Amino acid sequence: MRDLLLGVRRPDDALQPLLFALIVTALFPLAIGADAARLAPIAGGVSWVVALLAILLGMDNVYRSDAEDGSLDQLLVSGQPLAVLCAARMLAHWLVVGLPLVLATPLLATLLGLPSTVVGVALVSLALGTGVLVAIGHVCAALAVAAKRSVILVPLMVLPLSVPVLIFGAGAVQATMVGLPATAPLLLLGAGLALAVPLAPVACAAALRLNAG
Amino acid sequence: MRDLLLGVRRPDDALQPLLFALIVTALFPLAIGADAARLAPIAGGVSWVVALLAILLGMDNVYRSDAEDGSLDQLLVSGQPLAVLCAARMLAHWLVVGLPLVLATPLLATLLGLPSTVVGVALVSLALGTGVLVAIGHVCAALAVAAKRSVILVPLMVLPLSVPVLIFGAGAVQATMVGLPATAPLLLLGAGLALAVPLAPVACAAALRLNAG
Amino acid sequence: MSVASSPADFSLTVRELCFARAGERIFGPVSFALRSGDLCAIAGSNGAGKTTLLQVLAGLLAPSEGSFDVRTHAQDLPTPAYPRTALLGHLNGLKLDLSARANLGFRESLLGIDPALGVDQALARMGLAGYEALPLRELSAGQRRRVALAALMRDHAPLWLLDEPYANLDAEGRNLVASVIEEQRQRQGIVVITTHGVESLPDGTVHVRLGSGS
Amino acid sequence: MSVASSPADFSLTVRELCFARAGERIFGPVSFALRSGDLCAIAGSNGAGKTTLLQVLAGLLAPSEGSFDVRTHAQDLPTPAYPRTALLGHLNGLKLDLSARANLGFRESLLGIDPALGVDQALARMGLAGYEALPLRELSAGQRRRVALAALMRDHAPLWLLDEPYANLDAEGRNLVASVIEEQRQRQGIVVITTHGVESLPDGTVHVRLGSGS
Amino acid sequence: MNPLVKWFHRFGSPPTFYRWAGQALPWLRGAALLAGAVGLYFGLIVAPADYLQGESVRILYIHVPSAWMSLFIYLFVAANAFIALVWRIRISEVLSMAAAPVGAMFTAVTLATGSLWGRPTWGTYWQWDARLTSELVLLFLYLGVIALFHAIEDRRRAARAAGLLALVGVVNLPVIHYSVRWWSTLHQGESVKLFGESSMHASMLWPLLVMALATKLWFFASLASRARLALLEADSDKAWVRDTLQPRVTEAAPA
Ligand code: HEM
Ligand SMILES: Nc1ncnc2c1ncn2[C@@H]1O[C@H](COP(=O)(O)OP(=O)(O)OP(=O)(O)O)[C@@H](O)[C@H]1O
Ligand SMILES: Nc1ncnc2c1ncn2[C@@H]1O[C@H](COP(=O)(O)OP(=O)(O)OP(=O)(O)O)[C@@H](O)[C@H]1O
Ligand SMILES: [Mg+2]
Ligand SMILES: [Mg+2]
Repeated sequence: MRDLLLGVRRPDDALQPLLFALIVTALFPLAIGADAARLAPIAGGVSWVVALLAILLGMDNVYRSDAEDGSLDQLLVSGQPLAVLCAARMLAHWLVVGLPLVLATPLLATLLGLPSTVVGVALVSLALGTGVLVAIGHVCAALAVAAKRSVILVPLMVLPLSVPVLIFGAGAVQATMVGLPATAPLLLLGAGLALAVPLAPVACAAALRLNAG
Repeated sequence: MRDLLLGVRRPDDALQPLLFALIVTALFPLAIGADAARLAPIAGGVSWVVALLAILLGMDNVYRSDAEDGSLDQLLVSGQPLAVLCAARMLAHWLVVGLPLVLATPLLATLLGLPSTVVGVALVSLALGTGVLVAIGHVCAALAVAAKRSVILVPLMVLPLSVPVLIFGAGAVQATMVGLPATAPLLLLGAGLALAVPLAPVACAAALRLNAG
Repeated sequence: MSVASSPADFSLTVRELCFARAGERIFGPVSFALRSGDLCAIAGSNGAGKTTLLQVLAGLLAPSEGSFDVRTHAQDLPTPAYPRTALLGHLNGLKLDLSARANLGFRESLLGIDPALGVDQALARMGLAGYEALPLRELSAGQRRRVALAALMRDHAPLWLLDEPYANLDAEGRNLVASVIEEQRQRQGIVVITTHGVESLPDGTVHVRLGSGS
Repeated sequence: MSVASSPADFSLTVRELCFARAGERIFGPVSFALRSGDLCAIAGSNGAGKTTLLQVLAGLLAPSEGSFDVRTHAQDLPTPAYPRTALLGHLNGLKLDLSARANLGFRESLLGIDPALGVDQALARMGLAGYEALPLRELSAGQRRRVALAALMRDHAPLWLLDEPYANLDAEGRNLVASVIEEQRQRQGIVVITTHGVESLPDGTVHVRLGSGS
Repeated sequence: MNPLVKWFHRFGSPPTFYRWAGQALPWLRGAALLAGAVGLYFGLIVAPADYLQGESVRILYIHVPSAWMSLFIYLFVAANAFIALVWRIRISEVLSMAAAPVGAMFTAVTLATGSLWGRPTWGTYWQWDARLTSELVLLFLYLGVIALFHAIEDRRRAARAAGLLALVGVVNLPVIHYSVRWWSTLHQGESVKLFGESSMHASMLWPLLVMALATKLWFFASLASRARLALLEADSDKAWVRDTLQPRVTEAAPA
């Protein structure tokens, strides 16, 4: 299983998603203006959108590259439960893309002037939410494997599905900023993750079998 | 030449970047709150960031897919001037991704509550700026063609280089919003495009030759 | 249920098997029966459905008509449980960014077996000593195919499905394929290959010909 | 400068050619000379550098030592100007998402020539009548190779470089390759192929053997 | 042949460079340490504390030399990349790629010391000011070049591709600087300027200059050792590497 995880991506890739998140975050002050009074209120929302986009980038290739070099067939005939393989893939993806984003939250928050009282909630909401987003992304990527190569197709499938995640996640941050409790949206995100963890791998496996051959 | 353009992507792909831009734009009111007073001032910047990300999506594959199926070698041995082929590619990419984004500006602006007086400037700045961004993206994609597959590499190369485009582009919109003239940034964007049009194809061709074989 | 393994321990029976895409028949009906140690060569023109037949036998595609089954009576054959198949397709199923060693390690962890033959040993058998650590992108077409064969060699699945295993290989490589196939047969495995009839196959090979593609 | 085309009109001369990557020699030194109408078969084990040699001759890689040149004296040979080469690699250089027809059309506009042979005619010659409009993703391995051959057939470049042109093809397909090569030679073109020595080549073929990869 | 190219071919052949760099290395290191010690002693202990900023002003002696180096090294990388691409000179490929990580390091140090300094003086770690933003983008440019260099397996090809990117970046560098300045003046006045160069007192200026010299020496020392390593690694199967390493082994054996 360790090899399975390592086989997917190399550890030195792990810094790159972090950098990506940083650069994309830096785009907003550049585009919107450095005015702290204008940045701070939108900082929570922006870091959520950034996380979503960072996860989306390259989601298209998660299974497609396997299909194109024949590795997918090898996974399918390996006799291993496909859902377990899919779950390992998701975990690996989250460790490489999701976790760095979560860990970078304090830094990003500072860059955007997010009040330090909110950073904790932002961190928790991102930790839960990125998990759900990776799960959604993998299911969509598996579904898209048979489609002809088109880069945008997967984002188009994922984005609408991730709207609730975004609303609860960014909502939790906004709520804390105006002094409201963020428990409800965080609980909902947690529930989403609890649902996604068992269901997404199964859905993913089913989608891959559907597209095989 | 017509076939060259069409050969790259199919026309029905053109709708997808548009949809992507629409959905991502729609995410902002969801993440930040639909408060018009809060949205309107950032609308110009947001539509610029969205345009940049939409162009970035799949940039990685512009030349890599050619390298992986052997088409790149065919381009190289065709005896045609490679820079001209690269220029045709860029034009095709801009027609398929840039142009729809430009045409959709009024719609996106409405979604974000951008004042209608600014839409004209936003349109012109996007028309000029997306051209430069496509050019930068192609050069970076060509440079990365022999690299290991990595989701983030090309964005990591493109984003720092696109900072000026973003600043001038979003700056032009912001300036108009506060009643200042936007001629200077638009002229600078135009100058950037005028530089990119002859130079980028040559750089792109050099990068491809560097990585051939 | 018997403990001793005899040549009849294991069998693949294909009965009137057909496959159709969108109502159009790709191949079939085809019938044949194989037992432990058999080698079967599927011939047929380009587009006759050889690759498709292998994909059906591998369980990647569901047959449209007819059926096939893989049966075993022995218990002392190598793990894992039947009827897992090993597949070598037109595509090698390898990651070009990873080294041969990493690819074989990944395949090993995927199959969850611990073969007697080490990774570097298998690669050396395939004539790839010294190339273990290079990314496959830097190997030649035939060398990549050899990496795929090294991975196959370590996979003791009872049923091997090999799609043009001799393609892209030099004379020495083709001999290696023949000997690897022979070893699988010695182990009482079944081997099904597709061929365009250029290489000479051992006596006793079961020949199956698919009609030309519609 | 002469107007009539004679067999000596066009020549490829390779002198002590070597190619090295990161200081390590991949092949060479190799020397040979070919003239209009010649067929040259490069043999050598997997990793000997056959593909690399073709890439050097195609101008994709620069030779490390030695040189080669392509010379012509005739003026009545088909456009475009010398010394353009046509390359058929291990990879077909085709877009799987596009149909055979679209792929050939694209290649035509890339080369800027207007061959006498139509797209559908060329595909029909390659036995692909009825498959013109399907995306290549839905064709078999051999059918895809045939599409690449159809594209090649319409390319009247004087120098053809074919990397294992017989791979993945059935007997009929291999005959087609042989006849396409023969036509190119009739047109006074030069053909360089790589081979693993399984197919029989016509008399008069110039044989070049590369030493085994280090 | 161009005399410059001739010079590069003579002194840039790997064995020659390896030998020269090896001989220069201890001197460069020693000089860097000496200058660094002197600079820091006068900067941190002798020079007066600022009457406005107190002791925090002493970050200056790290921050400003690093900032200068971050820009200088980028130019060095780009200049070598240019030479490597135009005249295909191998030693320039090696030098430009050996310098890039050092430059990224100085850039990171500039950002870190700057933001540590910003806390007591501006009251915030970060501000989207023109100079700060362009330094951040410079870091990203460096990282992009390094990432590309490491993503391509063939070392020479990697160096040339990354060098081309660095060149594109150098075209962009002034544009970034001015665009950011232009952009930030649109919304707010020029950010706090604590002192211009002219207003700096001599007692502060000369330790600063000594530190600038120290960082430069240190850069060349680290460049020499990194380039030597890169050459050894790339040519590990070449005769000159065996000849270079062999005597040392036999020397060491009897001792
Ligand atoms: C993260 C924050 C900061 C960054 C990225 C940064 C970056 C830079 C850069 C790039 C330079 C070199 C400019 C050139 O030579 O053209 C520089 C110089 C300088 N910085 Fe900073 N800086 C930061 C914070 C600060 C702070 C907080 C102070 C003092 C309060 C400061 C004081 C100076 C001074 C005195 C110079 C040299 C004067 C000059 O060359 O004009 N910096 N800084
Ligand atoms: N992109 C590359 N980078 C580094 N080394 C390479 C690259 N491509 C090939 N090689 C090496 O060059 C040697 C020759 O490769 P080449 O593909 O020319 O062999 P070949 O004779 O065509 O073999 P085959 O019969 O397997 O096709 C091989 O040892 C291979 O490892
Ligand atoms: N993914 C697919 N979708 C639709 N049709 C397909 C697909 N793959 C193959 N076909 C069709 O099925 C037929 C059989 O293809 P298959 O790949 O099995 O042939 P094959 O016998 O392996 O040929 P080859 O000798 O060229 O490898 C072909 O006519 C092909 O057009
Ligand atoms: Mg087949
Ligand atoms: Mg080859």
